Amino acid sequence: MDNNVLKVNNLKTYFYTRHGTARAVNGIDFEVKHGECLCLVGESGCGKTVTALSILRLVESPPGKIVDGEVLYNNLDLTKCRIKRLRQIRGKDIAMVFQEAQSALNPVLTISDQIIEQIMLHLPLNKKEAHSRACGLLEEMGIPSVERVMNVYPHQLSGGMKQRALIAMGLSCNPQILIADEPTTAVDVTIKAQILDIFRDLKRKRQMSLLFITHDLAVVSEIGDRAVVLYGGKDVETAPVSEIIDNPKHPYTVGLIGCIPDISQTTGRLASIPGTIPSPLELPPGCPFHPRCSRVMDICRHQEPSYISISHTHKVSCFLYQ
Amino acid sequence: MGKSWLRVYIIKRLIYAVIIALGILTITFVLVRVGPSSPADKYLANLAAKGQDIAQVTAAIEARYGLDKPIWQQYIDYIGNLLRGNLGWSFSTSMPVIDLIKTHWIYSFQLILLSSIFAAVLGILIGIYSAVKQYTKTDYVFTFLSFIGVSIPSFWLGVMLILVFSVKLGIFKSYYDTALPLFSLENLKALVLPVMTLGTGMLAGYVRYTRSSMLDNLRKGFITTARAKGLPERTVIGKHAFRNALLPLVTIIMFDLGSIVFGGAYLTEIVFGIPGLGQVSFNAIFAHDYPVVMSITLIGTFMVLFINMATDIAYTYLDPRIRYD
Amino acid sequence: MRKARLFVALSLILAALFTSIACGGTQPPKPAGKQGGIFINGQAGGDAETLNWILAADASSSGYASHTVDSLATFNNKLELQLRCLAKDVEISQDGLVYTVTIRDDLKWSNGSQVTAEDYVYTLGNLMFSDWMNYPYKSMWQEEVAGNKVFVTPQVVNATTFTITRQTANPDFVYSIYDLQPYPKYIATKYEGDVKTFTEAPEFNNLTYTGNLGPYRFKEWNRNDKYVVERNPDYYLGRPIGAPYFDQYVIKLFGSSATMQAALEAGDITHCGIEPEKVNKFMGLKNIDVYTVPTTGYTLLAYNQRANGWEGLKKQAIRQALSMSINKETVSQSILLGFGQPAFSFLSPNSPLYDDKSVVKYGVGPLYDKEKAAEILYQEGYGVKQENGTIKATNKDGGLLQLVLVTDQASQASQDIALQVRKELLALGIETRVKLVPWPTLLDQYVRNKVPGSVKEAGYNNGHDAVSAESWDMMLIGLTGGLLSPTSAEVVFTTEGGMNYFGYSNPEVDELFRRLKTKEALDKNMRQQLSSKLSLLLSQDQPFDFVVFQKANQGFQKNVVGIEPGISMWYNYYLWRFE
Amino acid sequence: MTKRTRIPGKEISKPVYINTRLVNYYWQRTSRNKLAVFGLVFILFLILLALIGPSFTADPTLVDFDEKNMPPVGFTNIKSAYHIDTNEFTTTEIRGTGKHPLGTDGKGRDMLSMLVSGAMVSLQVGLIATGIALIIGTILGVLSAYAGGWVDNILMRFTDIMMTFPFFLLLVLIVFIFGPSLAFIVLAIGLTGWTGTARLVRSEALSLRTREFVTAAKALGATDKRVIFHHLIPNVMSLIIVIATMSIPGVILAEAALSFIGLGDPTVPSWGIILEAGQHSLDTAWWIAVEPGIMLFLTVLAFNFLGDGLRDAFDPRSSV
Repeated sequence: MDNNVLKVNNLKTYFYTRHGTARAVNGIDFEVKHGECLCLVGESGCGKTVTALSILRLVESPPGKIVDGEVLYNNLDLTKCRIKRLRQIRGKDIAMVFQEAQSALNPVLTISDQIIEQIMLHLPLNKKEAHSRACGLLEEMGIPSVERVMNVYPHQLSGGMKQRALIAMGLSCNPQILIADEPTTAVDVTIKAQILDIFRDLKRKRQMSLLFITHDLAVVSEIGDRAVVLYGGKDVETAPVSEIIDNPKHPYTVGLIGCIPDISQTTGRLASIPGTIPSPLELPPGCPFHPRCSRVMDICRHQEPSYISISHTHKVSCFLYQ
Repeated sequence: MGKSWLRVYIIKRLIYAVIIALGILTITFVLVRVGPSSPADKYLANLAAKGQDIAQVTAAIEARYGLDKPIWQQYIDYIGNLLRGNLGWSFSTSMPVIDLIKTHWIYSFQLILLSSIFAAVLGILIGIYSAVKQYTKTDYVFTFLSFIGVSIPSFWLGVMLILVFSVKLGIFKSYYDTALPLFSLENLKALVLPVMTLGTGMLAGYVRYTRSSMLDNLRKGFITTARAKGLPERTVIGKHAFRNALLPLVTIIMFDLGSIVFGGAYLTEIVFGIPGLGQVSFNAIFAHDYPVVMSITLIGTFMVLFINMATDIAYTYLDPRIRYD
Repeated sequence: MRKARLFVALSLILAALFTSIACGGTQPPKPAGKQGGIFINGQAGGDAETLNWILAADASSSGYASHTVDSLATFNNKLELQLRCLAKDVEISQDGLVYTVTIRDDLKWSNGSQVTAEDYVYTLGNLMFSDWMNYPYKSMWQEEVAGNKVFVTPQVVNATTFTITRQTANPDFVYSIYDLQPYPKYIATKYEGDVKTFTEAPEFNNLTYTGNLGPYRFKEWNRNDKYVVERNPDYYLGRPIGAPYFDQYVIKLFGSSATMQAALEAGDITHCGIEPEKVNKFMGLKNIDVYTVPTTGYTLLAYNQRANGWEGLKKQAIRQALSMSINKETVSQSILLGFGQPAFSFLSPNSPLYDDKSVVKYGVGPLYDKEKAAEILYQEGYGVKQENGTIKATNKDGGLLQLVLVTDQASQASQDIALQVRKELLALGIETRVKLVPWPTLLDQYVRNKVPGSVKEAGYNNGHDAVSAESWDMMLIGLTGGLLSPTSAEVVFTTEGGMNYFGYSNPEVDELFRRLKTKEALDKNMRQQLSSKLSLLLSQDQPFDFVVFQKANQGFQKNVVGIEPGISMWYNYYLWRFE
Repeated sequence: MTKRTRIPGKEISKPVYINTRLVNYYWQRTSRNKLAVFGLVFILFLILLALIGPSFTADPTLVDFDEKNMPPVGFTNIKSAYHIDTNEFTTTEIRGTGKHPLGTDGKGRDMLSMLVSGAMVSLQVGLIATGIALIIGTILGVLSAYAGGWVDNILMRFTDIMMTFPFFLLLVLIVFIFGPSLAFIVLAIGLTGWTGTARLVRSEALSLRTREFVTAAKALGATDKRVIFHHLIPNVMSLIIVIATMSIPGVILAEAALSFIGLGDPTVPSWGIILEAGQHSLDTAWWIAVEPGIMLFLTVLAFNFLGDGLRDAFDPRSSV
């Protein structure tokens, strides 16, 4: 028995729109190990969020649809299991924290309503117990005057507070896996640091797995154990974070790393990858990255590269290494 | 949560209501007095047939209506009486205006209440269903039907319902029978066609508003959050989406309530012969019964203002983000 | 709903006429029938305005009140006098000036006190004739003496007898007396002098005083919905036989005639009027009886003979020519589906004074002749001969002749007839513009007239030189035809008549009307002679084209018995009952 | 999945009607909505019908009492006549004929001709009354937003008063008092129906007022009049087009409702007038009430479809 808690195999999620089929997630594989923090990295539009939503089958359907692949949680395929079973897993075993706390919280319900609702749904607690549990969680998140915060509406809280409340909500039922979808994007820098601290603490204290979705390699380097780089709806490179940062293989990963501003370097312009991310409606044939790739070869234009292991922990999908 | 600002707001609104009402009264007063016609006109066929001296009768009737005084005097007298709580005497029905309203409001009220409940409950349910099943066949059918519903002229619908259900099938009576006891099954049955007539347009409107409002909210982040929590779909839609979708709905339902008495309800009352306030007021217009016209306008105005205020206050409970300062 | 207003107004007048004389005294008492049931009379018009009938100017109000108080007398279908509330008689003195009225001695107010001559005299002298009351119909009780309008003089003789004395004779005055209803002096004195408190008096508005004076007693009046009266067991006429038989008599109002007739068909109501189109259907129904009865309502086409009408209309020959080209049979057959009768006189064909031989029948038979009409127009200089030999009516200068026909938009019958007239005149080459205007506009812009430049306010007849604000040539209006009192038409036809807004003036007509109101007309033969002469004169002169008398169709549930169909079928309605 | 599209030229102060690129864009968005296209086609058909229909149909004012209450083709009706002399009834069954494909009314007028001429009335009422309401509403709204201060205050309080006035009651009052001529009815509807427009335009103009192009125009020395008529009004046009399409059905129905209660212009056979006349003969000649009702319904439906399509097209949020 391996210690993978979540395994995603060849996941494909397509959106059927008037303009054509958008292949937002087009065959992604990765696994989350017990107690680790796996980061999904990529530019916006590469399919990170859709991947996260697909795990819990939260993609709006129609127009979205999981067309292929499986999401195995304790050997249960979440893409095919009964919705009733899935609901028991949602929020209880696998919880999610969304990127914009502002819109992820229901504006007409108090914070306590929203947290307690989830606790009482999954745990055998009465209202009072649920309430004190919620208070404890908020406290853990470093929220001052918890009782007040419990009884206010989201719009009465600052952005950082909302994000913390949202995280508290995600944690409220002690999930095995917490999926955090860019939890630091919508907040300012100082808050971002605090939130990252919270996640680091969580990892340490709770021994739970974290699937962290971000476009920010700096964040990845701070909290990630392993990282999966996504491009054009596919994973292009998987490796421990240190390897990704220090020894990126895929030209795209290389480009991404190059984009991180280095304050020690005072001259020169910021590097950037030329071109734009392909539209999921018209993914280029062959390797999706080939139109932007500086080291493009003929084969890249016709054939999709397969995944190859460079080392025991490092996999990449690029013809350069085949 | 203390809402002390709410009291200030209500007082402000009340003062404002009085000013608006005064404005409307004045406009009505001017309108009814500048017209070329006289309350005596409608008798002339009768009088002429009996060979009467028309000028004399006209003078007599106008004197009895108090129209022989100068206009400003009439205006001051009217406002003065109003302030003393005296709505005046209805010449076309020979009873105090206040009694007239007291005996007739219930007919309008039951019609409007039942129609509103019928339309709101069914409209909201269908709207939610349609939104949840967006782009399915049922959704298309409901959307199309709702277009038909809002486009059908209510009075024509009433006539058609009579044609089908009363004339051809004989299931319902074609008129409303006031002799039925208020709280009885027969009364409810007698109100079926009127409620359908008045309610269909409202119902269709509510379906459309609910659907679009629900769609707006179903796309929002907190719905995904709610689903991610593992909540059953019923809670996600009923609690999370619907509570947010309710706000624009309340506006539209309340607006309907305020405007329907003298619009759709009146036409329905005409079609089915329901002696409600709508009929009373329009008959009063046709009879030049100014005290009634003025009072009904006043009541209509206050009702709209009151409903507006109630809506505003309801908002503060439905949507904690709203504050009036 | 308002569309049928004039039509409705007319039928209401009729209904009121019938219901107000809805009594019958000399009838042999019928065997006691089954008592019980509710008679529901459907009406598709407006509601009454007040039960305090003395203030009412509308037709329905006195109709409502008269279910509870009888008038002095009424007429049966043969227009024979039926004395009621009167023990003996209304006696007219030889000179026609003194009317002695003797009332019954068993009439009681609700408080038990006797209805006396004093009440009648009080009603006349202190209420109807008073300045503060300004009784709408007071001119019926006035006469002209030395250029002034003065009231007649009522006087109490004893408890059951009073007299009314005139200074000038007027044979038609007696009809005003027959219609008289009393107010209780003991209550009215409380409110005397103040029209406002009188208007709002609860006793009068709720008819709480009516004692045994009418077949029914007031029960409930839900405005715009229904008026309910209940059986009056004390009713003086019904006492020996237990009449009336219905427990309640209800006037139920409907928003449209269609729903009303549906209610009749379904058996929800007992009676209502039926439109010509639907008579056939109702005749075929098992549960319904339809009675076709004559009415006094007629439609006439007035020719404007004032300065702002077509100048040709001032000529008798032209008016005759126009009347000659409008087929009255078509109007009564095609528009009224046979429920009409061509009219040739202001007197109803049902009037005992009507003489079929002394009228000129324009618009039927040989006098419906478009060629002859064209010929007349041509001879008078209003036509040109066309190449094919036919004559086209034209203006004096040979141009297109255009006429304006105006009528009340609310009257469906008038609209129909107006369009038919347009069609008929078009055949002569006359182009008619039909103007359908609301009643107030009709009165204000077309009827009221004034001398241009004068400061005198516009009236209904401001003399020979006055004109209305808008010019017009023809006008369709509905009037009530003379049945018993020919002089009620005086206001319309005489030079000085208060409703002679179309500017007709014929000294001969004036003279005949004057004579009808003198002592010589007291003589029955003379009265007949004068009326016939007048009828002939007017039907020759054609100041109007009298178009058509309408017939009404009354539908009843078959189980109502005791109805005598006729022009005054309500006269014995207290004897009606369910099988 | 919501895909946000930027509307090209939204910020450009060129009015919609001369910006062909924008017109094309909106047309494309609208034409995606099949119902809206149906609505537009029906309205165009109606306009065509109203304009050239009368030259193909009989004179709608032509009465023929011998042919009254003729049923539409394929239906039958009983015609009866009473003969006073014989006191007898004769009844004949009449069938709809090609001469009157939709039957005749109680005056023997051809229903088809009347419906065709009624189309003109309804369109006139709908377009002109809406036009009046829009002009008043736009001017007051823009003025109010632009002037601000006490002008805004007074205008908006007046708007409040007019808005609070029970609309139909006011309409009936005005039409009853001043008489039901079609011109007056149109005017009355226009004069009472502008409040919503004024409000919406005001708020739209308020947000526009602070935009760069207005500030720029002012900085370049544009007069108030120029700013209002060249910058503010053209930019609220798209809003106005939507309001117009959405309020036309209400206006047409208001006229029909007035006619229905007997306050229509009897000299102009509008659908409402025909319908009102027909409801009295429901059991004997149902088609007189049914046919104009269907026309009225289809017209209102068409405008609703189109209005809905236009609103979606002009509203960037709704693109899916």
